[in-house]
Amino acid sequence: MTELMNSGIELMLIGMGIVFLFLAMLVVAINIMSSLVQRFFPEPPATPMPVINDISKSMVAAISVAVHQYRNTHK
Amino acid sequence: MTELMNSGIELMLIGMGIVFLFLAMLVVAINIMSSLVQRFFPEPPATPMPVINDISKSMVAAISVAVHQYRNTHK
Amino acid sequence: MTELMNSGIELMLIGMGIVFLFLAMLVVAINIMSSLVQRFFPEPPATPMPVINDISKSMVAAISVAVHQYRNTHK
Amino acid sequence: MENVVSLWHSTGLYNFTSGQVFMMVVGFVLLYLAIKKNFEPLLLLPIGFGAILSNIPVAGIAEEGGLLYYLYFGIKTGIFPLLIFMGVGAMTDFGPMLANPKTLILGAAAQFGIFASLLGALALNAVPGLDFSLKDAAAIGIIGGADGPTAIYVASKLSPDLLGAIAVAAYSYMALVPLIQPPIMRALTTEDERKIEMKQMRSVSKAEKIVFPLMLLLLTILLLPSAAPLIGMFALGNLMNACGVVERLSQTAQNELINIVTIFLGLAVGSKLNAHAFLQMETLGVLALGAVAFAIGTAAGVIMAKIMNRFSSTPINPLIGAAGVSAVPMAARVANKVGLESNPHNFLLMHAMGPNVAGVIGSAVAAGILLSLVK
Amino acid sequence: MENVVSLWHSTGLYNFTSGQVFMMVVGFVLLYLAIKKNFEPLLLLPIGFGAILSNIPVAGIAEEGGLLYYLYFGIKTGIFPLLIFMGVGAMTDFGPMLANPKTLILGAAAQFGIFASLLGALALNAVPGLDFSLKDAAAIGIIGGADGPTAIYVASKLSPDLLGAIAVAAYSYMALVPLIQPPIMRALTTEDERKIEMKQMRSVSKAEKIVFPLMLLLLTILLLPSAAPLIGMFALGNLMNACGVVERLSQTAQNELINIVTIFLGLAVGSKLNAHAFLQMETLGVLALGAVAFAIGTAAGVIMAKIMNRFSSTPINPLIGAAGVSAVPMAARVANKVGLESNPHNFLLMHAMGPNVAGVIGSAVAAGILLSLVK
Amino acid sequence: MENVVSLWHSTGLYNFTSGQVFMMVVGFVLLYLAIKKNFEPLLLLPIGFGAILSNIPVAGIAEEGGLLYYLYFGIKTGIFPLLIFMGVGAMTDFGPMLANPKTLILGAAAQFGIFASLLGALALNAVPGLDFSLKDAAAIGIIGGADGPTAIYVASKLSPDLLGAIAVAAYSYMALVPLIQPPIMRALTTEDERKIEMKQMRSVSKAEKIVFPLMLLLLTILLLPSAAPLIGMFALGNLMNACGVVERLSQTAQNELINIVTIFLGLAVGSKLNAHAFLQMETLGVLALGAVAFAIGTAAGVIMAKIMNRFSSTPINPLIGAAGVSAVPMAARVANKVGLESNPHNFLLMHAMGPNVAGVIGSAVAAGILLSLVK
Ligand code: NA
Ligand code: NA
Ligand code: NA
Repeated sequence: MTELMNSGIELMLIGMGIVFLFLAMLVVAINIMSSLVQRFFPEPPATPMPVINDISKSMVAAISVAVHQYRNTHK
Repeated sequence: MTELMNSGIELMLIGMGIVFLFLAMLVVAINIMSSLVQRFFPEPPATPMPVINDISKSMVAAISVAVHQYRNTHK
Repeated sequence: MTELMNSGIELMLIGMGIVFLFLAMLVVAINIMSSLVQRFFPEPPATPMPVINDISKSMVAAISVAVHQYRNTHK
Repeated sequence: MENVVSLWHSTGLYNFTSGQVFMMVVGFVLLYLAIKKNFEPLLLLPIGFGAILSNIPVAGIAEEGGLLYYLYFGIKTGIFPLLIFMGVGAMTDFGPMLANPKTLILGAAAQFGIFASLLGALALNAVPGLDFSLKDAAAIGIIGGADGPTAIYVASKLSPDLLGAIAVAAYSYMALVPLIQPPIMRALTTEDERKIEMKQMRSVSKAEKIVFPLMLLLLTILLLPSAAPLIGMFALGNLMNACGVVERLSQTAQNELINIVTIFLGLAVGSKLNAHAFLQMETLGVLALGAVAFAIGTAAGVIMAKIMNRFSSTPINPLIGAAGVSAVPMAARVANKVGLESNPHNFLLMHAMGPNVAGVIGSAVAAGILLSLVK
Repeated sequence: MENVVSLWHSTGLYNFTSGQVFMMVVGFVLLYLAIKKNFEPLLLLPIGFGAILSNIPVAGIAEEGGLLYYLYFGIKTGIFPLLIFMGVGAMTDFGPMLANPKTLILGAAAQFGIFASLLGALALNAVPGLDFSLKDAAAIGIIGGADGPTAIYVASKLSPDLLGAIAVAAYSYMALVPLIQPPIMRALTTEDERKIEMKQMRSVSKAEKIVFPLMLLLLTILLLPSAAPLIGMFALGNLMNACGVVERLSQTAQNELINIVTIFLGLAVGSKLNAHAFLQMETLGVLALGAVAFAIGTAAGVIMAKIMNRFSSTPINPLIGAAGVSAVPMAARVANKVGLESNPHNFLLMHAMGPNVAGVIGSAVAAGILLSLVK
Repeated sequence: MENVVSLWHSTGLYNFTSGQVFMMVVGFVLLYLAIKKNFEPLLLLPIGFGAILSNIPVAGIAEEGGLLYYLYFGIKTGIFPLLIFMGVGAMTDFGPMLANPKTLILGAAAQFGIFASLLGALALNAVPGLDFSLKDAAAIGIIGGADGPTAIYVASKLSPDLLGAIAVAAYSYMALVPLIQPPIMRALTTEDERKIEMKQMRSVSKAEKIVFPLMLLLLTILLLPSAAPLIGMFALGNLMNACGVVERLSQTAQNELINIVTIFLGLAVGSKLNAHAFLQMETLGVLALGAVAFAIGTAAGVIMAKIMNRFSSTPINPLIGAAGVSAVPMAARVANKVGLESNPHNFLLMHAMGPNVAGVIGSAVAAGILLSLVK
């Protein structure tokens, strides 16, 4: 039983160590990646007004078509 | 062959018996359940005007958003 | 190796032969079928104005319902 | 040259057997019925197409290693019919039945068609060349349940060889409900009975609709666990829809999932439409008995409704009894239509939906009984 | 007569064992929690229903040849949790985390709950009647990851017998996050700390969002290939969504496909809720340790955030550390809500989303470690 | 300590073989082509990702028990390509082809690319280190069919080891159609020919569109049953769409179902991109011959169109012959674009759709011939 606990403690130390190591390396990697991307592939500051999503955009299109059609059919 | 027919007839009698028994018990159970539900979880008499379904409701929302957006974009 | 090439050449001849034969028979079959269909199941010259697709049609319906409902709710 | 000969030997023309030709004609007839006559096209189109594919010589599409061979596992294991039943459950509204629970009795009565045609199948054994076992007879009887997935589930367990014929009969007669039922309904009712107007139904609360599938499942567990796979999946679908908290699962169950499974199930059923199993005297027996089952179920429902009308405090139009066979929602529409002929202001549709969905439960119960007692 | 007896012998009433009755009650409780209390209904409803179905006597729905028996293959092979993880990946927006990468460290700290409860499970072996192996302990610990598919994937590999209890605990405690976390968060922070406003985040470009999942996958491959199935499928889903060129695949992965698999996975998990495996002292241990795991993970995240706030140039509100346990997006919402109590103008939601999605990565990494080291 | 060592021994860094590294690079290149260059991203993204996943050391994702191992069954059994072909069938409109059936001949001519590259593969055996069997050569030739599911179906039956390379080549060259075809088209036609305007097409009735897939299936059954699985599923999809009575099945076949299967198929194809099978001289041969196949197919189509133009009563623009390779609808768009360069008022798109969809039939027919004759 003590042996099992020892395994558990070792697992905890190694485990948390790897988790921190892994995510810390990811932090470093992201920082490098972001600066590279921002330098070599600069982007216009995202989409300026993403007020309405794509579905609504196609809704607008669909509605204007539909309304148009509706008028044509019912006049 | 007669034996087979006998099995069949027995099956019919038992079968229809169980079907009636089962559904009759269900009738009783529903009546009890409904009265319990209506006593302990009374509901405002359902939705008063379920004239139009949910999809249309979200349509109304989507359309009003879309129309709004459309005006903003095209004025 | 020459044997393999011979198999290949034979395969090519037979293969292209069948492909042409098959599609040529299909041409004949289509011509017969089309003339039969046009004689025995004449259609009003397709849908005269397929300007707008089915989805938009149901849109028109949905919108008119929705608008109707919207007015009823908000007046 | 050798290749040309081997190619000729690999054509369908060279390899056709007369049985395959005949079964292909059956397949094309099913397609015709589905597309042109609008006979349950969602099922009969894939079934008909499956029949054609599985009878192509050389190709071996329904043999080991072929597509339909693999798809058939979905039926053999019961997975496909059960998933379809879940989707059907999600589409079913028990509101009208809960508002008027005694209509459940109509759904019970109409199952008489199942057992009557079971007996009929056994009686047909007197005809030389027919040899139905009790299992076969039970599988044939279930056609009278007028419920596709239930029929396929039972047939796959009791009599896989008859599965093709039974599925075709079940869906065909469901499509024929508007032709089969009205004469029987008119013959068994008087003009006055058909004019009976029924009381406006109370509205049913959401809580009742949530509790009902669980109650149904519980009763099944206690009394008839052999019906639990069918009723369980049906109740799951119904609960997902009624409870309102898993809307995305309910939508998927009654749309994409049921559509995918329907294509697969139809093709797999079609793969059982082979000459060996279908071109038998037995098939004629199945088709005849299926029609009988529908007719008797309809009659039993109507007669039970007449009896109930006599003893009930509120009036019951006997026409709605015919909807007890299930065949949702076709049978309820037929009841409505026949009612309107006698009384143009009498809308029976909602009243007929009660026995209609009760009929689904009734035939699943009957299926459980058959699966449990027929060994 | 014989048939009546055999029918009675085939009822549930005749065949019930007390264990089955108890497990059915568990199933109904799960349904109640799902429907009435809105506890992760997308999973707990199918799990609860699966528990009921699999404990029906006679029916054998979870035994060889039954529906749940077949569905369980999807868990045994890992296919279902991996497909769900792909869908979750497609729904995840790494924007907030990429804008403030150091929040990843919070997602690391919160995984302490996993290892602490692993130790706790081993310590519980001191209690007579409990006997957790290292594999069991690891599978229990992963509940602290607060991520359903990860927990199911790990449990199915390391301790299939505990799968039912672990999945139930994982989803239940995720639902309880709004109750479990706030007291801990308040206890470990001062009013002033909770008032801290964080700097507006920069916007993240599309290119960064495309490169990130690939980078994450690459790091996993290099360092921890045992986490590659989980992180790989997660990265695939995320890439499909971020890249914008396979919109239809991404939509299907995060809608129909994940819905279908969720129904199947839930039912299959429920099939592991049988008396034999569930009605053990071990289950109580699992439930207790699961709560401990969530609490410790929350505490570790908050404490790490306090430490980072001390050393960081820009202010960090310690509340967002609690979101590191994952339980997306519930934990982030809790952080936001507790923050608003102290400062009604302080919207922490977006800031908490960083550690929140980092927690998903963190627990997948921890899962890889456990799968790799626990033999 | 022991654990640290065992952890290090379980990293990818420790276990990488050079072959795996190279194949991962191949995977990333495919992702780059898919995302950045928009090369058939729906397929090449999952294929590329599958290549990466299957070459991760230790993880064993493509080995027995791994996700990709299970998904590969969908290819091995032919289920995935056939389901995709059904979806493609549901998306295909045969109207333009039915309006002008002689364009079918162009779809036949373009299949010359298949057989020419088959011969080419056999000729390449003269190069030391290359050793293509007749089966290999046939599987390579089918790349010239310019149709993904057909190529995968044939390769999985005749030459599974080359499946990865063949699928990659097929989809890559399809994406390169706008680069490969125009120079060949310009070289083989005069300016005047490219200016030819074609007669407005008649409209095709719904009945013709319903009958056509059945007629196509019937002809296949009679003459070439080995092509029946492919053409059968294609015809099923097409019929479901054309008949209009199973709209929900048709929509599911061409949306959710094809999307789900595309993800699975792509990953499974990727699992065949392992060093052992891919890093061979043969792969270079496959890539070279694939390009040759497309080029020869294009040329054969154009030349046939020139011949037909000479003998036809109505003018035929030879450019539409290039669309006969299939690669729907890319090749038709290319024909339209090249035509517009010479005559800005000449819209060939609809006219090119005829040979374009005929090319799909043509390559399925060729596939049937290869499957039937190459043993
Ligand atoms: Na019924
Ligand atoms: Na986590
Ligand atoms: Na082609």
